[in-house]
Amino acid sequence: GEKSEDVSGSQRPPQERISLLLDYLPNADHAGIYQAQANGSFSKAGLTVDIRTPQDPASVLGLVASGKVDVGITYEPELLLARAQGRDLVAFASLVTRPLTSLISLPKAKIRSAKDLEGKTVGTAGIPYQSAYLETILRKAGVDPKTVKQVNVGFNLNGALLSGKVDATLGAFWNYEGVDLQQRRKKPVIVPVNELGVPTYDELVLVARNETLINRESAIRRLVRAIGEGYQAVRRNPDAGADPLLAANKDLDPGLQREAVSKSVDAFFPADAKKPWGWMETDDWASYAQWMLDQGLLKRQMPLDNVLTTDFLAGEGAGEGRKTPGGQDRPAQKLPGYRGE
Amino acid sequence: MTDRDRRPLPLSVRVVLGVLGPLLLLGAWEAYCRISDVDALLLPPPSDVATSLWEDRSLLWDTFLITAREIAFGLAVALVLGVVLAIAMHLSRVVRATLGPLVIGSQAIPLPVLAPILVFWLGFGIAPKLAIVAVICFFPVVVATLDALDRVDPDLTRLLRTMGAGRWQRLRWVELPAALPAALSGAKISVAIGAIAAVFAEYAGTEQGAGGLGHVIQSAQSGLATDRAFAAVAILAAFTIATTGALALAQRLLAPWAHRRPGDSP
Amino acid sequence: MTDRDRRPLPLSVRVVLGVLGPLLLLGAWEAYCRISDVDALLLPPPSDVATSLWEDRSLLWDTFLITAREIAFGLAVALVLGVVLAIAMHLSRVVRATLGPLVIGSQAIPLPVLAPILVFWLGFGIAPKLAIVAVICFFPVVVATLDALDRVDPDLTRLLRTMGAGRWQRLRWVELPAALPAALSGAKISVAIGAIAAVFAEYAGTEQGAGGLGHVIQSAQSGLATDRAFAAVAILAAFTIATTGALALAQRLLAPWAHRRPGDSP
Amino acid sequence: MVRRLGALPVLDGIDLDVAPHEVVALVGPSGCGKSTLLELVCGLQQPDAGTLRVHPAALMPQRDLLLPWLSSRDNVALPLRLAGASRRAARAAAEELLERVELGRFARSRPDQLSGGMRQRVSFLRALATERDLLCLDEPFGALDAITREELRHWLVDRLRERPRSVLLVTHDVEEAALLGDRVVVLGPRPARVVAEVPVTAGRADGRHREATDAPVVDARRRIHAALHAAIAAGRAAGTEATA
Amino acid sequence: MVRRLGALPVLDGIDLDVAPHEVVALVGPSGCGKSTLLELVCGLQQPDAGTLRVHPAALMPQRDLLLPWLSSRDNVALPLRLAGASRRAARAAAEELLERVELGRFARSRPDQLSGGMRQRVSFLRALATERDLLCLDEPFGALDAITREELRHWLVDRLRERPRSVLLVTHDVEEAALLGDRVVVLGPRPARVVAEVPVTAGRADGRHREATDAPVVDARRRIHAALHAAIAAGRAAGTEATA
Ligand SMILES: Nc1ncnc2c1ncn2[C@@H]1O[C@H](COP(=O)(O)OP(=O)(O)OP(=O)(O)O)[C@@H](O)[C@H]1O
Ligand SMILES: Nc1ncnc2c1ncn2[C@@H]1O[C@H](COP(=O)(O)OP(=O)(O)OP(=O)(O)O)[C@@H](O)[C@H]1O
Ligand SMILES: [Mg+2]
Ligand SMILES: [Mg+2]
Repeated sequence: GEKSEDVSGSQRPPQERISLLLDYLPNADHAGIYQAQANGSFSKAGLTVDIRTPQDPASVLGLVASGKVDVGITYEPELLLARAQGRDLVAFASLVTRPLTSLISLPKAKIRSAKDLEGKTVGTAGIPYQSAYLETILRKAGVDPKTVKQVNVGFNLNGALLSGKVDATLGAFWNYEGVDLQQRRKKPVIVPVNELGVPTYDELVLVARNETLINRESAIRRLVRAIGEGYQAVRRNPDAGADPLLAANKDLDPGLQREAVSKSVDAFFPADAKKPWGWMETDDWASYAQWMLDQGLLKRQMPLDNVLTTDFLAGEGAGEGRKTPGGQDRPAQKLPGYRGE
Repeated sequence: MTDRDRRPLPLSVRVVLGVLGPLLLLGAWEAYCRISDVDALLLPPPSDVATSLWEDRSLLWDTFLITAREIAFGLAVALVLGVVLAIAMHLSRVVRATLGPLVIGSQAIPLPVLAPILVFWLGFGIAPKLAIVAVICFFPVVVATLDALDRVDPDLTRLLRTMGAGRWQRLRWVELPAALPAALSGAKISVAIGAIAAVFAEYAGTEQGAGGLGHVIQSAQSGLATDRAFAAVAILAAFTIATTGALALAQRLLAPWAHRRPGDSP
Repeated sequence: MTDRDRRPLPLSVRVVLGVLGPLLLLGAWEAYCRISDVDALLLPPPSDVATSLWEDRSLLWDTFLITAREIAFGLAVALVLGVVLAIAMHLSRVVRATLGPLVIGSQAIPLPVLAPILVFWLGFGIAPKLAIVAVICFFPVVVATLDALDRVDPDLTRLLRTMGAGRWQRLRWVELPAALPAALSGAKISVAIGAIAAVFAEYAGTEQGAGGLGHVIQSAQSGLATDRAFAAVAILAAFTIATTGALALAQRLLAPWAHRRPGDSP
Repeated sequence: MVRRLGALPVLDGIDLDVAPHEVVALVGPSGCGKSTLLELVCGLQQPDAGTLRVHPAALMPQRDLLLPWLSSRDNVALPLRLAGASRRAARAAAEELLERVELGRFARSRPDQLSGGMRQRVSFLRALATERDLLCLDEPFGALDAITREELRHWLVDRLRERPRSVLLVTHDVEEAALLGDRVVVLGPRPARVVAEVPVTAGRADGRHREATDAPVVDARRRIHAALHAAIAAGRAAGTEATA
Repeated sequence: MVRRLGALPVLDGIDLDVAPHEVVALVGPSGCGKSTLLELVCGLQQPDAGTLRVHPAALMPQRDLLLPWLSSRDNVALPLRLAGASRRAARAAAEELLERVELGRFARSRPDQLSGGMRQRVSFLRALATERDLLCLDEPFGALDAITREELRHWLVDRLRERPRSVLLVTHDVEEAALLGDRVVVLGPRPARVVAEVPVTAGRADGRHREATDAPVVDARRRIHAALHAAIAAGRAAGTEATA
């Protein structure tokens, strides 16, 4: 990073507008962002952040790619898909560093391991790569996928589960639907997909156009640092972590969100404590991309060195990986399983 | 059964019955929730919904105002556009043949496909919501108005032509008044679906703090607070009933000749 | 402008214009996509959509058949229910006062609230889709039919009563034929929104392999294959245009007296 | 018996008896309430006050009120079908009637394809086909040319000989009233009241039809005309709202 | 000039000249095509073949064709407003006309609140108010009682004296044709053809109105009646489709 950048200094930098499109409705995953907004991290960084909510997660990348918003929150698999289609979008920080997507069932379905899914009905959200998770999980457990009935229940995973119409769901988040089921004392059985044989990945990442990263490098850098501070604040005091989120969104259920925040705190930070907030593990991305390729979700191989950068992160570790987002002066990264384009 | 049976019931009786119907439904619903094993997450009992109506009243009221504004403006746009388009299609066979299929085809575009591009064009403010409400609501107005214009007794228009009336004069004196009752009937359909249109419109993305009841429903549902979602729906339903009633009244006031009471005439 | 202008254009001209309109739109759209900075994820150029139409033709065709079946059956249910309900409300003032507000209020229930409970009751098969399509489509039929029944010249019904006609006979000989053109106009509105209703219905849950175009749209969108989503929409739009055209034809055949051509009569 | 339409008292205390098989012709100034009276008698309207025994009656209304969606054949067949006849039988009967008024060629035409006089004939047939002991005709031949009118008048009289019924006939044609009525009731301007009753004494023996030149007819015509004239003049003089 | 409606030739080779300020009365069997002819002349219908110079004409159609959403006042005022008059001026003129036919009280009534004869008068006024050199009247007084009818006839003649125009008058009343027409044209059964022309020689000097008993009128009546009778009989004999 450019060490000359001083964001903690006493002189107020000029306020710069930046628009941030969430992945979905505001929720516990965004606790740090609202924290940063509430405790002044953004304004200290000289930023006015317009937080926007999308119609559905699928429209985020399109709006970012069109330049309608500067920064968006999306999912690692979606970013990889968009990259494969030639969109010059780059992940520059990870918001949730591990999978939230889980296999969830209720005790009466008696599903203790993936093996027990045989002959059962599983509800999914109708997202192609999540269907592929199910397939991978079943194959790993030695279950013939044909014996499992898959139902697309759209936006309605918990409803389907509670109505007894499905025995398990795959696609709900452990820190959200899972927490809700626990609060309802339904004693759900929750297993994140990475514990079932799906390679680990970053559930939520911040993305921007490559162009934006180059042209507004300083603003992005300050944004990342400010959001990082927000999540740090959440980690320091998880009990109060959800307060700004709840204050800004009166329609949220406080009990659920608080619990979700405290359950998720660890997932907001990299597993390796030495890495800064927002860190992405290039090797993990590579193996996840390889998995997508194997599943036929990605149609072709592509070099990963343009997909993500840790160059904007604060503190030690910043600057590893790529040097500058658009430059040609960095060594091309050879990633496992990948040849160049 | 006599003529008397076709006269409307006294208002008081109608109000009582109109309240009774929903009450019966609520009773059955409450009973169903208690007896059956349906989870409150799927179908909260009316008592829960009532509680939520009361507890969240300030949130619901504020967001209702936002939604009501979206419905009102969106509908206004839809009505104006719909009537103008119907007239244009009525006046020109070329416009009709060219735009007809497009107008019908436009109805088959699901919102999730349309919304992102509207947001791209119009931003996250109220504009894309108005556009969505208008897109959903203008079609019934177009179809009903155009059909009614087509059914106008051609002898009346031709008679006006013998009086030297130009195209616009014929429209003003014959075709519009003749088509008015049916056009209002189309408007009634539009008003009723206006609420649902606004809900979908708000799914299209909002600025912080600017979400209406649709936003409440969406976040209540994903926040798994179904009772609040139903409370928001109850408000929308009440609003829809009120506006439709107002339009039915307008229909009688604006087109009295089309609503002769039995026994009025020789 | 003469009478000739009110006669429909020759079919060939209409077809040419009907094709020209969409073609012009497609041209403008393609140009827009190339010139502006809108991303293909939001609005794919028509050429991409055409490619997807061709490449995914077998998937699109299979799923189209599923959706078409949902639309057809759902509409049939909606038409029957709608007409029956309109007649019941027309015949009995008590039914009308009691059910009226409920019927209107029902239109304000957004699908995302309704869908889970329908799935709970009806499962993931075709039944909940029929129910959703029917719920969305029956309202225009009810309103248009009821309004038309109310506008029937009361002298005609009363004349039939002097001939000794009972309630049902009056309905059969006077009120239904008189209301038919407007009821069909309501049906036309329903058909056009039938496609969108089916799409939403499929969002609410489908068994693997049983998904129709709605499912294709949903998974194409979340799989960032917007061009395929648009291809599915194009098929739906074409289907809607065709069915609406068929209904317009039915309208002329079933109610010829309501569509006198200019110059037909003395 | 009182009938108000809007704020206007239209009928007020009319007393009218029709003897079995009698033909009563009603004559009165335009707008005085003749149609209203006929519709009250048939139950098409209801009195605001007073009692009125509604007779089951066959009505031919002034506006023809043909059903636009039915062919002339089916319009005429309608009362038969309502009375329970099969579609075939009713249609056959209707076609026969249409032949009689020389509309056989137009059996399948819809009302909007007929001329004014043709519509009137269809409506007339429909009333005739309604089997009731009282036949109410509101200006049945008003839109017909002189020749057709005379033929239909004769035909009506013949039919009444075959199957006698009471007839209440509204007409603005004084000659027609005298030719058809056994008794002519003259109404005054609104609110309609009976101002004169003119019995027509010309006989109808041995199938002969009355002629306009028969002395009793000429005499009745003169008296009806005078009564009508007097009623209208009186109405104007009294400053009651005039009705021409 | 040919006009077919459906498969039926209604008019075939009619040749009709109306001299300036002449009143031509058209008489013919019901359904022969009189209304069609009038509507062709006014441009309400278009000929299938042949040419026809459409005259700007004021038309009073057989069905009154009043606009249901306008009061009688506004219906009468309509041609004035179309000609550019202000709403106030047009209404004032309309009200004056309505007074003349004793409908002043009903200026604000909608057509469905009027009796048949009242509607006919409103429609008549509307045609009169249309400033054209040719006035086409399709059975203008068919639904009026004898007294009102006579008064309106006189009033019409007076108005034509004030402001002379050509008139094409369809009537089924032979007497009326003789009383009003300068020339009476008798049409035969469909397809309508001119079978006789009867000039009426009774004068109209010094404001006097023709009387039914004037010798030329009586004479014309007889001749019209005979021509009509002959035409209908010939039509039937020729086995052409009869029209009563
Ligand atoms: N719906 C109504 N509202 C108010 N007044 C009405 C209504 N219908 C009829 N009238 C009035 O009732 C009176 C009588 O009407 P009616 O039709 O009985 O007259 P009529 O004697 O048949 O006249 P005509 O010979 O012209 O047919 C008229 O003055 C008319 O204006
Ligand atoms: N739309 C139509 N389709 C077919 N035939 C029609 C149509 N309109 C009118 N006709 C026929 O045209 C003929 C002439 O009609 P028109 O109204 O001109 O007669 P008319 O001389 O005015 O008769 P009347 O004296 O009864 O009013 C009639 O035989 C009628 O059946
Ligand atoms: Mg009358
Ligand atoms: Mg005619």
